[in-house]
Amino acid sequence: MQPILSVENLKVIFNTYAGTVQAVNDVSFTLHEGETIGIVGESGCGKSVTSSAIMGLIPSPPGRIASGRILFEGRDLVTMDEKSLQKIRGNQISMIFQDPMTSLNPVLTVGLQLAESFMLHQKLPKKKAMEKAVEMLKLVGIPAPETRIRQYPHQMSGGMRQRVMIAMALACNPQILIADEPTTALDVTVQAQIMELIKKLNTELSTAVILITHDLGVVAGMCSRVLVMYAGRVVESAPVNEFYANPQHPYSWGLLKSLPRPDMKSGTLESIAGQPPDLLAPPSGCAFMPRCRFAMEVCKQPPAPIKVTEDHMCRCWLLDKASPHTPVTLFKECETA
Amino acid sequence: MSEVLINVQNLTKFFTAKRNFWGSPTSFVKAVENVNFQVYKGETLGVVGETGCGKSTVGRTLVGLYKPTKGTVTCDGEDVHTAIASSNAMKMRRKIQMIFQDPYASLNPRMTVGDIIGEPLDIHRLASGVDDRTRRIYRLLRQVGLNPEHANRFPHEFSGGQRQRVGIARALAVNPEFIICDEPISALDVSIQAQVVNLLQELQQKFGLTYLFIAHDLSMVKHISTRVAVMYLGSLVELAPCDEIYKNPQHPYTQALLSAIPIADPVIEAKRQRIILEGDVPSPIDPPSGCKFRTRCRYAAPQCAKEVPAFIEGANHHAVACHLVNK
Amino acid sequence: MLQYVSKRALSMVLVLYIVITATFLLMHSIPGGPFTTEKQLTPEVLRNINARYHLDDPLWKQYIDYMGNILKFDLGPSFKYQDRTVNNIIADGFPVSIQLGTFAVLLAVPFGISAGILASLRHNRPLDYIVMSSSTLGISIPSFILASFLIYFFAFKIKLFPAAMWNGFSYMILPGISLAALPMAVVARLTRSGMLEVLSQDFIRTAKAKGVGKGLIIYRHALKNSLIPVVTYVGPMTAGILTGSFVVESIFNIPGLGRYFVTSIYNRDYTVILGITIFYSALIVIFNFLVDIAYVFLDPRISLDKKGDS
Amino acid sequence: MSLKKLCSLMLAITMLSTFVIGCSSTASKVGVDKPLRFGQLAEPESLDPRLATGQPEMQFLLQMYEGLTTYDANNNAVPAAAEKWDVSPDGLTYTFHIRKEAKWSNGDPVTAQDFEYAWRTLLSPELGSRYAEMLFYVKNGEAYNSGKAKAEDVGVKAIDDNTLEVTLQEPTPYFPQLTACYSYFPVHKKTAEADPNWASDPKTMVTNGPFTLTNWVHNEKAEFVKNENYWDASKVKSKKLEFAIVENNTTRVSLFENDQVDITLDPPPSEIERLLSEKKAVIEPQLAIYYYDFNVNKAPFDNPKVRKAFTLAIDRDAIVSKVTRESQKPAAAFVPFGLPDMEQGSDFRKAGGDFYKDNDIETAKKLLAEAGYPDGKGLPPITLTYNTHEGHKAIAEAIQEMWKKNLGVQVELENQEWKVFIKSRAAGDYQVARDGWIGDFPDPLTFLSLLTSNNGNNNSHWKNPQFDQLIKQAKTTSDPAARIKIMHDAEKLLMDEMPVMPIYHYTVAYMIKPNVKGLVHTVTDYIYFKEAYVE
Amino acid sequence: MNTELFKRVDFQLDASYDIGRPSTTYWQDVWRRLNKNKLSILGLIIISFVAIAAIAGPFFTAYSYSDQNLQIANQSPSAVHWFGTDNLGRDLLTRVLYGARISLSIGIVASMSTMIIGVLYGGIAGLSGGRVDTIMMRIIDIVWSIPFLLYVILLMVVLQPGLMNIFIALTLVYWMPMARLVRGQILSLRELEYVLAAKLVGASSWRIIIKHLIPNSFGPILITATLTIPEAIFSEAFLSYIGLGVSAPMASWGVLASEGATSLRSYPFQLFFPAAAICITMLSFNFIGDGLRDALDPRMRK
Repeated sequence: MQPILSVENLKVIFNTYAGTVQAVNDVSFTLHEGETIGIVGESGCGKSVTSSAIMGLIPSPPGRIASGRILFEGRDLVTMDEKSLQKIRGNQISMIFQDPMTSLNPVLTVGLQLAESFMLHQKLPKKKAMEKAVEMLKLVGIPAPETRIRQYPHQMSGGMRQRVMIAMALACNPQILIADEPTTALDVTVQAQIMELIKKLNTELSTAVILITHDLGVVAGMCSRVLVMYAGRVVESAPVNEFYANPQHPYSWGLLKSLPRPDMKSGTLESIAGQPPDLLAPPSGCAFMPRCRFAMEVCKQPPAPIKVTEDHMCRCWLLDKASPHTPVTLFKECETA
Repeated sequence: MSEVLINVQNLTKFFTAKRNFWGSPTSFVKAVENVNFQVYKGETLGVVGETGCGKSTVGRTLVGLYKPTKGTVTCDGEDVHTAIASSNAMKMRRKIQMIFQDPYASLNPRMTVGDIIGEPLDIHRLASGVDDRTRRIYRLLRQVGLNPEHANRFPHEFSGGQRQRVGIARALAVNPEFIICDEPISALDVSIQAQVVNLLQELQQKFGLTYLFIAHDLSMVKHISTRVAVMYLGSLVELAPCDEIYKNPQHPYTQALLSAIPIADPVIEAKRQRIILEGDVPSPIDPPSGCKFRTRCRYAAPQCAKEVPAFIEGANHHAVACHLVNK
Repeated sequence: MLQYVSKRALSMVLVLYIVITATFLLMHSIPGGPFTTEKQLTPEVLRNINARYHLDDPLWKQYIDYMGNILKFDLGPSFKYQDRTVNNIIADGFPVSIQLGTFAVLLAVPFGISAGILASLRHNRPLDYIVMSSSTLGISIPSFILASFLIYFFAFKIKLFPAAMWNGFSYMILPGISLAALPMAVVARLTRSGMLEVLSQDFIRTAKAKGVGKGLIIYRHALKNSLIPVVTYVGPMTAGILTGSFVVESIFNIPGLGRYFVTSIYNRDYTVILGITIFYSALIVIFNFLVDIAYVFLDPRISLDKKGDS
Repeated sequence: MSLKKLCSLMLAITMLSTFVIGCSSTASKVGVDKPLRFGQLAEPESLDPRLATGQPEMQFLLQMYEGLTTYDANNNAVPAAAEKWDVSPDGLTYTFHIRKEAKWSNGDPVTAQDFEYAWRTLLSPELGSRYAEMLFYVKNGEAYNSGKAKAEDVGVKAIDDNTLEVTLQEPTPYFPQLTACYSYFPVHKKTAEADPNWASDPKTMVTNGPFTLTNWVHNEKAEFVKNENYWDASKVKSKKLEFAIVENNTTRVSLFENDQVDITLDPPPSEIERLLSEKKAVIEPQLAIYYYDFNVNKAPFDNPKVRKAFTLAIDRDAIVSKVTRESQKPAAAFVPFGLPDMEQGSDFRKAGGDFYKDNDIETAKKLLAEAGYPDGKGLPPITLTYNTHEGHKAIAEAIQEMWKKNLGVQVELENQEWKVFIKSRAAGDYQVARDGWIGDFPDPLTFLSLLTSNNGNNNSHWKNPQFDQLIKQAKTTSDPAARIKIMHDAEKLLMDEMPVMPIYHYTVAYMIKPNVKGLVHTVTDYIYFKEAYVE
Repeated sequence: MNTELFKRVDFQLDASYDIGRPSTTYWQDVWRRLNKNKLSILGLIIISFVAIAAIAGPFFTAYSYSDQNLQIANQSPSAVHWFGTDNLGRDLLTRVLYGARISLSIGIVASMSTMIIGVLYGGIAGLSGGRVDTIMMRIIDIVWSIPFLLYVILLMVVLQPGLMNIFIALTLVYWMPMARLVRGQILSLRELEYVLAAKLVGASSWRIIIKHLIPNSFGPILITATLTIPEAIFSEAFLSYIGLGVSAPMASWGVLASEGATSLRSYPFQLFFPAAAICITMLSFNFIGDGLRDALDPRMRK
């Protein structure tokens, strides 16, 4: 099957006063229709920059896409002109953001902000667009949508606002929905509501979803594929079941182990020591090496992506043919430590 | 169980929401209403609940940042608020300390890390001289896993996790007995969260500290706490030992909270049946009558609208405020 | 809303009352009176005059009488212009100040906002620097200097406009520019910084992600948000401009209220000082009120009732 | 350059054409259509002659009204509303015969009753006129004003419609000149009695002068048209007068140079040199003196020698030629030029001569040494107080420098806001203060009586019984020669004591277009537009 | 492949890591950002130049500000008198240089005193809160509603014109926005967690003000103070224009300009030089203020 989106060797850099930051470095992945992939990583790992790059929203200056292609329906979004991009944004690819409070315009009614998409992309008159807006609000489960469309964002709760964001993103029935940490700012119960909603819409509308999150729990319930990013690179990518059952990268282990599980005995949590790297001066080899308890001399050189299985990729020297260590035993070692 | 350190009785805290022309309040935000609990020496009491449930207000009232509208808080039998208002305030200040949520807002950006940690030492005259002060600061930094050489650096040079460590060191500087951790990890990355939680546990063992651990993240609370209290809209709905509450949640709200936690296992996730709460939390200015949770409760009965459910302790030190459970 | 308006009206009356009282006392405490003239009046003559204007009453009685008259909207007779009342003077001067002021505001606000928007769109590019530098220049030239140079060049050197007086539109242009230069510059700067701030907000990113074009982003999403600081400034500024500027009015010999205000202080024309002060303060207070109302339209998050408390 | 030439050529052509038109219209004798445009100094306080006080009102009233007498171009009082008058031998009773043809602007005849009414009401305590003092020359005027006499006791009486009998308090030889002053103007009795606000609106004003006011935009402009009912209307040339009311002197120059007015007064000193050289301004003498008061009650100015030393140590010539630049006459005495002496055509000032040499540093130093301050040693710092004004400031700065240089004395300048200044000057709260006086009527007494002990305007607070006696004599002596002699003696005494330091005799500078003709400007700064017109 | 390469390295980690970048204090950071703003640097250079000229300049001119020579009054700029002479034959360059002293000190003193009063008033209001705060803010509202001109003129009339009184008059006008600003800052800062933390360890109110509140609101205060300088110079010029300037023969730029304005047609240079001095200085201060605003804005960090 032809992927609807394929990102190839994407490289995004930011020029700051202190130097050049490689925010995204050689990231590649594909997305198929109806698929949900999760991009996981800590803050600053480049996951949000990747999504901004797909939307063509890298603030420039200071940022720019240094190289790579983003193919959407065979067209490269990187080289596309602003006018054509505008036709795609919100129409074929849309996005929801982390903080629904700041991401909605506080001075416009929810209805207008929703209807705007219809007016823009489907060239509907305002009245028609407003009717559609009501429909959308109904779809995302907002009660009394007729009165809600006349309200302003501040008159709604956080969960409600995020529903509005989702309604906005799905307004034109896009092929791709990018959800950038859609639940981080929300309470657990609301988070569950929103996740259910996205899952439901994903199956009903067969929209492909890129879910960006730091929460491996969310990924487990939502995604079919996982991409783990660290310091601007994808360090591991695998189907979701494969990933949880058989993680290969020490960073993935750390992420999984540092999560307390309700069924787990209490005691000391496994944590990843140290701090995320300074992207201005990343380690020359494997970026994770300074925090990796299995680090080897060879890790001072950049690791190449290695295929564990057909669709399981990992960037780690441990998987090198020459490596005397088998990751699985190490993973066990790390569990008992 | 061991000795009671903190005893909270009928704690109520209202904030003024509106005033009339003459400046008298006309309506209140009922942030905390009639909360009772004890914290035992050496334990960690987790307090969970969603945004606006009053858990942070409880924490801040406990340390004396807010004056309670009603009710008392005692520490070792001494009333905290009276003590703070008295000339003996310093002693009480030294007993109870707090770790804050936002690692960026909780450190003064114009002070060096050394001065931030040194401030309590200066105020309480804990150091016998400049050298002693430096030595103590270094020791505190080492205790929280930081490099003493960084005492001369400014907060903005540190990452979130490290700042949170500085905050912990500041709280430790006065050798407190009781520390209120007000969502200390919610602003941190996953891998760092575990580090901070481990550090807190380690320090607890080392210094015999007592914690009140406030969080909205049930999974971490479970991990660190001895007992867990669940709050909803200003009221305590359930309080029980940790394992008990996870194995046997009784209040419908607690059940919903637990079921909402995503589990990092696709196999479990796929099988899980979630309890999804409908709607939003009502406004604390005008909370529902009777049981505050009844508007979103699956089991709500007419009785729930009429009577405020009593907070009754059952077997296994398990206390619940629910008409359904306490029949 | 009604409750808010009545509350606000009450506090406006209170503010005005205190302003009147303070001005009344301040005014009577400065040396010299309305009839202190170079040619000293004989005591008998002075007594007659004081009797005519009730200035021989004790101060508290004058104060009470004055307050009573204010309730009847009677601001009393002018001491200096003996055939005229303060009501007359305001009725004569204010329409002129309004014409000039409106012209200046119409010059300052639209041009200022447009310049500010342009600058923000070309942030850190030549156009931005040009707008910023010229608007900084605008707030750097005292109006009497600007007015002098404008007359020098436009009235004498190229003879495009009359040098002074008030006889129609062509007479409005030079004073209008002199009066508008500063507010225009301030508005441009406020708009620019407001726009820059708004353009970096998350919801602008949302709008972009929706595929909204640049023009619509500015017009629909950014402008309203960024106008709040501008409105805060424009309100009192308009009140100030409408009541006239002494400098511009005297240089261009425009019969507006500003000149009366300043000269009344020099003349110790008590009733005129008080009358214009009351009028002016009322205008400021009303414009502040209008600004608060404007906020509500610009920003639905602000509610009038809450503002009244602060 | 060539553009400039072209412009001047075009200007010349335009002027030529106006000249031709002007000629033809004057030839017709009906009047000049072209309005005469005047740059007025300030908004008049009132256009009721009884309430008016100063220059701005005067400029209006002189065109709108006519008194019993008026001034001619040689500063003489000549018949106006009165065609002639008789004086009783004791000089106390004047009988004015009012012209039968004198009419108000509404066609009513001007009667003696109008004058009687105007003068009596002006003096009435109820009206509270600020210039009541101007009519204190009339018998019982002061008494009535201060409530000590009744209205009927005032010495003004209409014998019949055309005969007005005036009894004076004391013989006043210059009374006919006084009646040319606006305070003595008549008021249309019927109008004024019916409507107390008659003078606030051109529509309700009834006047008897060559022009009537038709439009008055407060603080900006006023328009007059020729009064066809005026008895001497045939001599009135302009059909229309336009006054621009401009307080700012720089703006007045702008208007004049931008051809928005034809005549205007008092340009800023800094522009005068250029205006004179461009022949845009003329300078005429004025009956006024600019001087400094010494506070005679405070050391060191309680010593006449110090006062004299300070007086001698300034260079008036430099001040008038370089600072004020209006060709003022350096004053070496108190009474200005332009007042008649004993003989016909002689001048009081010229007869009296100078009392000291200007810039006489030698003598000044000597006097200062005699007073105990050799080379200024021991003198406390002197504060020179003036009211806030460009012109006063420049003079004060110049004098400060001269005293510093010539006497070695430390001088500080203090400027005060106008009314504060008047207050402190009148209260004697100063060391040296600026002062000035414009003559009310063309007689030396208008200046000399200033310094009598009880005069409210004697800001130096100098008291000299001998001087008071002389002034009293001068007031009551009816023999003109003896009177003049007494006044010369008084001035000599004054200059010996030097409570005031004369600086210069004023001139008045005004800008006038060369095509303005027929203007009468008196030494008391009265401007009559009656026969003036733009050619 | 070399098996050596695959030997595990010693893993030794604590929570800290070396901060490779050199330590920069807040103010170093501000300075760096200010440095990038070319207009601000230009402004800073010009102001320094004007300040040096004001302090040292008069020693290098051959004339004193009060030396009169009536013979050479109103001369156009020449090699001898660079800026020409005024109506009393004083060297205009010297007077402009002296004017710089007066105008700059007016600006600086007004801004300083404004800062002190504003910080005190706003600080007390912000910290007290409640009724006290309400009343103090109401007072500002009321004073704010009295036309500026009225009480400045009344003040100047009562106090009599002079340098000291210009300071007082200007301070009385400008302290209000400063007080509002400080109050706002304090109100928002005092709820911040580091202030709460200081309270919790028992810090006294004074300690909180001095160690925590003032250093952290110093940025906005500094911006406002910087921008008060040109405003005060501006207002002084206006006051001079309506005749309420400093005592002669001293002359601020405002006095020089308003004198020059009266002779614009005859001697345009008498207005031009003081006007240029005012405008350039104001321009520079405004550029610096703008630069500081950007440099101190926490959002611009990083």
